Formats: sequence, C-alpha cells, structure tokens
Amino acid sequence: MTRPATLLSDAPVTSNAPYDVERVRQDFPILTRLVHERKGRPGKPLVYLDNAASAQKPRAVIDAMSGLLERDYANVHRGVHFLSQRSTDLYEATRDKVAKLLNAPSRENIVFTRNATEAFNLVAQSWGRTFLKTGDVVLLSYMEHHANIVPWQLLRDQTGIRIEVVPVLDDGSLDLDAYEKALKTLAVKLVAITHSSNVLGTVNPVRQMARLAHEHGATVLFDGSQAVVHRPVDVQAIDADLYVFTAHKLYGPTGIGVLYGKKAVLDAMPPYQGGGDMISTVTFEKTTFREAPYRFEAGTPPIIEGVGLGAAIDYVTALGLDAIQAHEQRLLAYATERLREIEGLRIIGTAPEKAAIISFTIDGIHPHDIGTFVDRAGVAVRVGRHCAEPLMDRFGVGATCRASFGLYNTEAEADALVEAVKATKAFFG
Amino acid sequence: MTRPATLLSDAPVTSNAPYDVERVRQDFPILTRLVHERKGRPGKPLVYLDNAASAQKPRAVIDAMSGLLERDYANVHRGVHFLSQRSTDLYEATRDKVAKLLNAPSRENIVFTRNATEAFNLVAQSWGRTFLKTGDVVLLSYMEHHANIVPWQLLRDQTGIRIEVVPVLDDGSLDLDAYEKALKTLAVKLVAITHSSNVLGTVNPVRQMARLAHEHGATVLFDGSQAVVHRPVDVQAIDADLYVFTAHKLYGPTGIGVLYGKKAVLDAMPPYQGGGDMISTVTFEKTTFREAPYRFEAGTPPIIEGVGLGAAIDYVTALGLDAIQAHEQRLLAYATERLREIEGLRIIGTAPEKAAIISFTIDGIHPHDIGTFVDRAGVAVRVGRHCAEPLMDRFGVGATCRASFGLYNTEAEADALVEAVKATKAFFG
Amino acid sequence: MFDDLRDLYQEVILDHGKNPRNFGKPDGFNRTARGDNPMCGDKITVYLTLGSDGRIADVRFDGRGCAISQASASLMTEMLKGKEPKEAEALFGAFHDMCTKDEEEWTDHGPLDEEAMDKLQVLSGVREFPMRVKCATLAWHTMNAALHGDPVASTENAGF
Amino acid sequence: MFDDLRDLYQEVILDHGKNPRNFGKPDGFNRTARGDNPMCGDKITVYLTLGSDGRIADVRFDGRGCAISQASASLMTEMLKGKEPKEAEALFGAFHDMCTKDEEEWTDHGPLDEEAMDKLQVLSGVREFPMRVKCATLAWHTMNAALHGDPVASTENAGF
Ligand SMILES: Cc1ncc(COP(=O)(O)O)c(C=O)c1O
Ligand SMILES: Cc1ncc(COP(=O)(O)O)c(C=O)c1O
Repeated sequence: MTRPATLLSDAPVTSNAPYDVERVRQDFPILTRLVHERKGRPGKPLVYLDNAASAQKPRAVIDAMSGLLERDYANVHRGVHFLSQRSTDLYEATRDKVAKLLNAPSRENIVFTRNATEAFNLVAQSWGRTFLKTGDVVLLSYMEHHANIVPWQLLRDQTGIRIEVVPVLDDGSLDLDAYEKALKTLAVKLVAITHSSNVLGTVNPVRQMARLAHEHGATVLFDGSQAVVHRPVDVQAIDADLYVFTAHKLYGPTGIGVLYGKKAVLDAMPPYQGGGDMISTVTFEKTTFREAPYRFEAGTPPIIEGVGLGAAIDYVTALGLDAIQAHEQRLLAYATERLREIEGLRIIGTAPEKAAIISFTIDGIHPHDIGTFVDRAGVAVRVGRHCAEPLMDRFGVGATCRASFGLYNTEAEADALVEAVKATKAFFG
Repeated sequence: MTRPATLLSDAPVTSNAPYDVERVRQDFPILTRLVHERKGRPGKPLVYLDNAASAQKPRAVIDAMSGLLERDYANVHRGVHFLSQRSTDLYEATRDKVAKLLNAPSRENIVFTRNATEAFNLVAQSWGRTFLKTGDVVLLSYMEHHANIVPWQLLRDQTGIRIEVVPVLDDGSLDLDAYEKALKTLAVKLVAITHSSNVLGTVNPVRQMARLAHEHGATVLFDGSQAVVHRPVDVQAIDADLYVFTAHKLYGPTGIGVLYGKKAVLDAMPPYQGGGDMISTVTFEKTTFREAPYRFEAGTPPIIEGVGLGAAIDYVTALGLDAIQAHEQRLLAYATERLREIEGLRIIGTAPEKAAIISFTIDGIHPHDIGTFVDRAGVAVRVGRHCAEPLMDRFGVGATCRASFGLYNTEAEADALVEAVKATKAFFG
Repeated sequence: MFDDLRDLYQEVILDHGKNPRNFGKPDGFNRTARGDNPMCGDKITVYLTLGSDGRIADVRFDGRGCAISQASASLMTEMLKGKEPKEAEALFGAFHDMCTKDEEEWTDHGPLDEEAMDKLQVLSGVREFPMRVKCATLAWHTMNAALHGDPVASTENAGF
Repeated sequence: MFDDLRDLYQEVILDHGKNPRNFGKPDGFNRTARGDNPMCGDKITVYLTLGSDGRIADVRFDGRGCAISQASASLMTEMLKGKEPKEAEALFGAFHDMCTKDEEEWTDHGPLDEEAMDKLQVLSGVREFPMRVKCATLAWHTMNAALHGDPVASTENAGF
C-alpha cells in the first residue's frame, strides 16, 4: 500500500503503520479553517461531523480537477485531437478504478450517473418498467433514504407495482425474519435495500440478504452510498445484481454517481435517457443504441467529476479502506461512550454492526436548536429528517441530530461535540 | 461593465474599449500549453478550435470551484451549520445569475439539470407524457443535435406521438416556409428546435418561430446550447416556453445544465426523478412534492458545478456577450474567407446569420484524416458526425471537419488552421 | 460559548418555547391548516375560530417544533385574538419583513398593532440566522393558509 | 510538419486508400454485414462468398471511410481469398493485437499467413494513434460479423 502523493513524507508507509490522522488531516485544506469569524471575535476551528451528508475533499481531488482544467481538458470520446484523447483517457480510467474499488468483474459493469438518486431512477425506469408488472412487489425497508423510496413510488403510479416494507427493530437492525417471510409469501421481484443506513448507521447483512433473495428469484439492488465510504465492498462476494453509490460522500466531487450492474442485468435494460454518446446510429425513423454501460450515459458525461472521483478512489485506497474502517470504528466507540454521559440523550440506532454515524435526540430540546447551538461552537452536525422521513416516523421522532464521522475525524472532535451538546443542555437548563 | 477579477490590470475597462483578446487569453491557463511534446521534439502551441464540443475554462471558474472546496464546501439546503449555509448561498446565487443571463422573470424559472441532454429528457418525460397523446406532433428540424432527437424517439416508442421534421435549405438555413406549413397543417403540440446549429452555425429566427408556433397553439422549446455562448439571449423577448443550455460550452464545468421554463409551464409539469430535496413529505403511501424548480431537482445537486457555472456567467457577462459576439463574428468572417482560399474545400452551412462555427469537407480527403493531420500541427478541431447524423445525411456527407471559435480565439489561430489544412492537402497530393 | 445566541434565544422565547400558550386542539374552530417545515421536521396545526363579526375569536395550535417555532406560534396566538383577518395579515407581513430584511427595506403594511410589533421584536434575532427564519415564520404561514382556506402550508416552497 | 505521420500514412496506405481493391458490391455473395464507426461516420459493407469447400472464394466491400479504414479494407480483401474462415479469424486476432498491443503482449492465434502479416505491418502505426485503431479494424470486425452471420458490426461497442 502506498500513501497518497499529497502526504508530506516521502517514506513509504505500509498498512501496518498506525493510522496517522493528524497527517491525513493535512490533506484536507478546509479542515484548517475557522468558522463564525467576526470582527472583534476569533473564529472557532471547524469540527466537521456532517460526513454522511457530504464529505470534504482532499487536496489530491481538488488538484486533479484543477489540473485537468489547466492542462488536459476537452470533451471526451469521438475526438481525434490530442486533448480529447487525454481527457478521454483520464475520464475513462476512473471506470477501471471504480471497478477495482467494488471488485466488479469489468469496467463494463460500471455506469456513471449524476448521483445515487439518478441511479435509482435509472433502475426504476429502465429495469423496473421492463421487468415489473402490476402487482409485482418491490421490497424496501423502513431505513431507506428517499432516493430509494420516491423513484419506486413514481413507478407505482405509472405501472401499479406494489411496494412492501421490511420493518426495523428497536435497536435499528433490519428485521431479518420479516425480510425472509416477505420473500416467502409475497411476489417479490426486486429487493431494494440499503447496505448501510444514513441515519442509524446500521450495516445490513447484504450477503445473506442477497442469497435469500436469489433463492426466491428476486433481483437485488443495494444502496451503497453509506457503505463504500466506511469499508471495503466486494460486489461479487455480496452477489449484488445492482449496487449504487455517490461520489461526493466518498471524498469526491458532486455531479457523479455510480451504478454497478451484473452484465446480464445491464444488457437486458433498455436505455434510460436519450441523446449523444449513447447511440450507434440515428435517423428520424430508427435509432440504435450502444452497449451497456455507454447506452445509459447520454450526452456529455461528468468529465471533470469523473477525474475527481478517480483521484478520490486513489486517495482512499492508498490509505486503505480497512485502515479507514478501523479508525472510524474506534471513533464510533469513543464518541458513543462519551455521548452516553449526557443525561436525557437518546441514541437512535444501536445495532451491533454500525458505520460511524450517531443519531440522537435530547429530552426537551429540539434537534434544530441543538444544531444551531453546536454550530456556534464550530461543530457541524446535521439535524432534521435526513431524507428518511418514514424512519423518523418509525422511531416517533420528528427529527434527530446526527454526527457522522469520516476518515479525518479525531477523538478530540468527538469531545468537542460532547462539550458543545453539554453546554447547549446547560443553556436550556 | 467591469472586467473579470482575474484580468491583470486594475484599471476599469468599459465596453467601448477594444476587445483585447490577448489579455483574455491570459485568463485561460490551458491556452499556454504545448501539445504533442516528445523527447527531442518541442511541442506545438495549442490552437483550440473545438469550442462547440466544449469550451476551456478561465482561471476564475477553476478558482471558484477549488475555492469552494478549500473553504466553503458542504451539502446544501436543509443544513443549519455554517458551511452548509455558505455552500447553499454560493450555489443558489447561480440560479439568480442564470435568470439574469437569460432575462428570465425569476430564479424560480431556472431548473438545474445534469447537462442539456438531461433537460430534453426531463421535458420529454415530464411535459411530454403529460401533455402529448398518440398522434400529437412534435416538430423537430434536420439540424437538431441527437440530444433533441432521441428523447422524442424514446417518447414515441412509449406513447405513439409523431415526430415531424422541418427541412434545411442548401445554405443551411431552416426552411421557414415548411415550418409555417407544418404548423398550419399538422397537429403540432410542441416545437423543439435549436436556436443555433452546432454543425452549420445557423442562427434560427426563434422570435418569429415562437410567435408562429404560439399562433397555432404549440408550445416551444429551444435548444440554446450553441446560442447562449455566442450572443446575448433574452428568453422573454423570444417568448420561449422552454429553453435549454449546457454549462460546459459556456466556459463552465461539466455536470450541470439548465432548463428555463415559464412558470405556468413548469408548474404544470409533474416530477421527473424522485429522491431527496424534491419532496415536501414522504410516507410509503403518499409523497408530496415541492414547487418548481425544486421539484425537478432530485438528490444532492451539482454544488461544485453550480458554483463554477456562476463564475463562468460572471466572466462572460463582465466581458460582455455583445463584445464576445462582435469578436467572434470578425473571426468567423476572417476564417471563412481564408478557408475559401483552399481549392476543393466545401463549407457546409453558409446561412446569413451564423455563429462562429465552420464545418467543411475537402474533396478526396476524409475528415478523419484531416483531423489527425491538423491535430499534429497543434490545431484541435472536431471531425465526425457531431451528434447530428440526420444532418450529415441531409448534406450527403458521412462526416465533416468542424472548426468552432470561442471568445479567446484569434485570427492567427484561424491562420494556423488554414496552414495546417493546406499542408494536409499537400501531403495527400 | 453561546453569547451571541442570547439575542436569538431570549428569555421570552425560552419561556414560550417551554410553556406554549394556547396549545392543543380546541373543541370548536372553523378554520384550520397544517404547516410543515421539511427542513427540520416541524409540523404544526393552527385552529382559528372566526366570529360572526368577522374577527378572530380564538386561535390555538398544536404540533411540535424547535424553541423558535414554538415560541413564535405561542406569541402569535396571544396577539391575534380580536383582530380582523386583514389586521392579522398586515401583522404577518410586517413580522416577515422584520425577520428577513433590514429596517430600511421594510414595506408599508398599513396600520399595525404597535404593541404586538414590540413583542415580536424578541424574534427579530433570526435575521442573523437565515436557516432559522422559517422556524419563526412557520406558524404565521400556517395561520395565513387557514385564513385563506388552504389546508396545507409549507415554508419549504417559500424560497430555498 | 507531419514527419511522424509518415509512419501512419505510408505510401501503401495512401495508394490503397485512393484506389481500393475489390471495391463495390458483387453480383453474387452469400454472407454480408454492415460495419459502422460512429466516431468518424464511416460505414462499410463487406460481401463474402463462401465456396462449397468452405473456403472464402471472394471478398469485396463498399462504403466510405478515411484513408486508414479504406486501405485496411482493401488490404484485407486481397489477403482473405482462398482462406478458411478460421484462418481469417486467426489473422484478424493477430492483426488486432498488432494494432493495439506491444509485441510482447501479442497472444498466440495459431498458425498464421506470414506473408499477410508482413503486409499488414503497414497499418501497425495506428498503435500510436489510439483514436484511429477503430479505423484500421472496422473492415475486419465487419468481415468477422459476416462470417458469424451477424448483420451489423459496430466498432463503437468494442471498448470506448
Ligand atoms: C446544439 C446542441 N444541443 C445539445 C447538446 C448536448 O449538450 P450536452 O452533451 O452537454 O448535454 C450539444 C452539445 O453536445 C449541442 O451542441
Ligand atoms: C443512504 C443514502 N442513499 C442515497 C443517498 C442519495 O445520494 P445523492 O443525494 O448523492 O443522490 C444518500 C445521501 O444523501 C444516502 O445517504
């Protein structure tokens, strides 16, 4: 394992070396900034704990994008000139990197989308309209993000599919008995469930879930948006038919997401959007389409974003997703313990296997007020429904406060959160 | 008018000052690079004439994107913390800038998409599925880009609409008589035609076309991808119902496009994609959606791209689109005259009103070979079908060579193109 | 640590936030609307009783929200009783200006209940917290929707 | 100006490009396919006559394309006559390697017509021009499609 080029020392660091979070932090320019500076008052150091909403970007990603624009940019594909070739090579290299990250069999399994949300819409409209008919069941869970709910509702309104929902247990685990029962008793054609919850942190046993689904003839789609960022993921080991993630949570840019599909699944899907680059030949009478994955990528692709995502993948793989996971799990344990000191604080989501995400509420203080207070102390957390309103309803809360940790967070930052929450409590008395 | 901040002198420059292309060029880092460098051989200065495919980015755009990531980045909307507010303000400011650029009545008329292609697909699926029924006519033209053809073909396969096509005259002008006749004799519900052709350069009389279409009760959608980059555009003066463009051709980033719609038109359109940010409330039974434009923007938006587009708009408006247009028209006239020196060279597209785009073929030399040769001389042109295959068929060519000029191109670069083409001709004898 | 938050969270607000007045669904009412702030998950319902003289005879609310939105709703209910609908609207307009604009940009909403305006001053601190403006105005949007016979109000659609 | 293009555009290529051999649709043939390179707009059709002995009795082509693709098609027609289908395929495999890989990475395609391979060397210059590889291989992809009974070949789908 080699460290990213932007790390300061030239000495090679092996994955056995202890995880040096202070050195990692130096790769992220934004982490040195102060927030809420005003005249006559110094700012507060930024404590960024909103990683589940979007992660900050390392210098390597910022530079890859600027560098492309300063030296190598042109529209990709179909250009014979020098810059077009450079740009195409740089952009398409990311398809290989994504394939490697997910251990996909080939670059041809990787479709680039706008974000995770578009990937779900693509699957719902292309795969769903082709393979689902009235009464067929799409099996979701109560911990889904709206991105994996609303596209199926739109499809339901169009074609009369049925949506069924797997419950969540009190600790935030998926109710696996109910999952298995649903597969046995309902006409489930598609399981569309998250690998890891953006609110509870829960990591679902996707391998087992895929096996069960396949035994019952269902296709499986996993939402990896909160999984690929925290741990190594192997789509072949999981045996996912379709797998989705979004680059901006993986320390990459906005504007690009990924849909992985097994070749047979992608090959059977008709195009989603039409336009340039996804066609073979066009006449007004008849148009023929290219093969997957290109068939699903209409128009000028996210070139700059693709290059940025490539740099992000290089960065996290150089650090090692195992090492990142270990670091974040330590943080999760520490922060959980410390938050438990606070009386009246309730953690929502305590499943045995969790990503470093902690949602909580405090008796008598609304999450929104907590958010405003801790923000003044420099601590960025997210408050609200986290695009998971059914889950809020399930736990009988209108909203939660969510602290989510990334590869650059520290125990001192967890402390800062805890102190800020304590001070907020004191304020409200 | 003030010049962009990156221009070197502090002296304010008024729009009456002559257009100083050499100073403008200094704003574009890539323009100083050499291409095809090899050991023992110096590179050639880049002559970038592929602007219609995608334009290069000024320092101001690159810096706006890096700056956001170095200082102000977080996910937008719904966050109470400092960075989320900063990021939201910076991103949403671009909606105002786009509204101003197009002279739209309000920021609420501006929908952000992935690119122009997605905007067409959005209109086809949302507006088209709602308002078009079997047999209704969508009127296109022979000079459309695939982005404004294939979405309608996909819709045709789904709903049985009819596609009719306005011919193009030999000089590359739209056949306006045929256009008017089509409106009179066919059940045209939607006119979807380009403002300016990416192959011919032709600028269509969109104001007159909109008036005629409205007289016959048709809605009009114009493709402004090649128009906004070359001239001031006023969607209210044109009276466009829907108007589309793509940021990366306007010196902005990839990953973001724009759909302008009249309020009444957008308000009547159902959501396109489902997900976070476009909903009001979600339960598994029923979901309610936000108002336009937010209803059409599902999931994490192109935040970095929005900020980049904002900087690009600031840049071109500081230079002045009038001034840019005047500069490019001079270049167009000069380059056209010089290319006409070359025997056997045929310019395809000689309409009276043209943007600075010149497509040509040369007797006996395939455009692809020309492309490879001029590229070795450092000149980047596009060769091929330019995502406009029906137009190629119309003019009986398999492909063309296309030189397209931008705000930073010079007469010397037009000369370099001409010399390279002449040398290519000499090589093939 | 939180010095400049004291402008936003004044004692009055904390008090109304904790002990909202006129809270709970009344037995009788003749106008109602539900207000929704998806940003923070707040949901409130406003119940209005318009008297036969056309004036607001009673206002109550329920639902949950942050301290700001609860206090704003509570304060609102206290000051609307006995007002004509157009007086309530004028007050909403003036309050909205107070929460979003500098004083020189406030527009003329006609004659106002100056005492009410003075009380509402405690909420003017939100002007420094753009993300909290909707919390302060949710109840008012909802009241306004009820007056106009709209069943639902959402602050989400009022700008970004 | 164009010194290093002389490797790509050798005399043989310019000659075959300008005067393609075996050009034009024959009166009789029993296999055909259309090949399409959307990248540059090239479209060619290959017409094969398989003899009763299973060997390729005749190959012709028409359509338009750049100098490289026309020359490649022309050269191909010259060397396939009399070959068994599997010899033609082996030659295609070896030629494809030549256009895309360094010599040490070429795979074994079985016994080859060495004389044909020598002639095809003139096209090996495309290895330095990745965007032109498809021009050089289009005719071969199309011939292969015809042999296998596919009506259409597109180089576009063979990688990006
Ligand atoms: C006229 C025209 N319309 C639409 C498009 C599509 O733009 P994009 O590929 O960014 O969606 C282009 C450019 O490719 C164009 O030139
Ligand atoms: C679990 C999960 N799925 C999907 C998404 C949607 O991602 P995006 O907004 O980038 O489409 C998110 C993040 O918002 C998420 O946390």
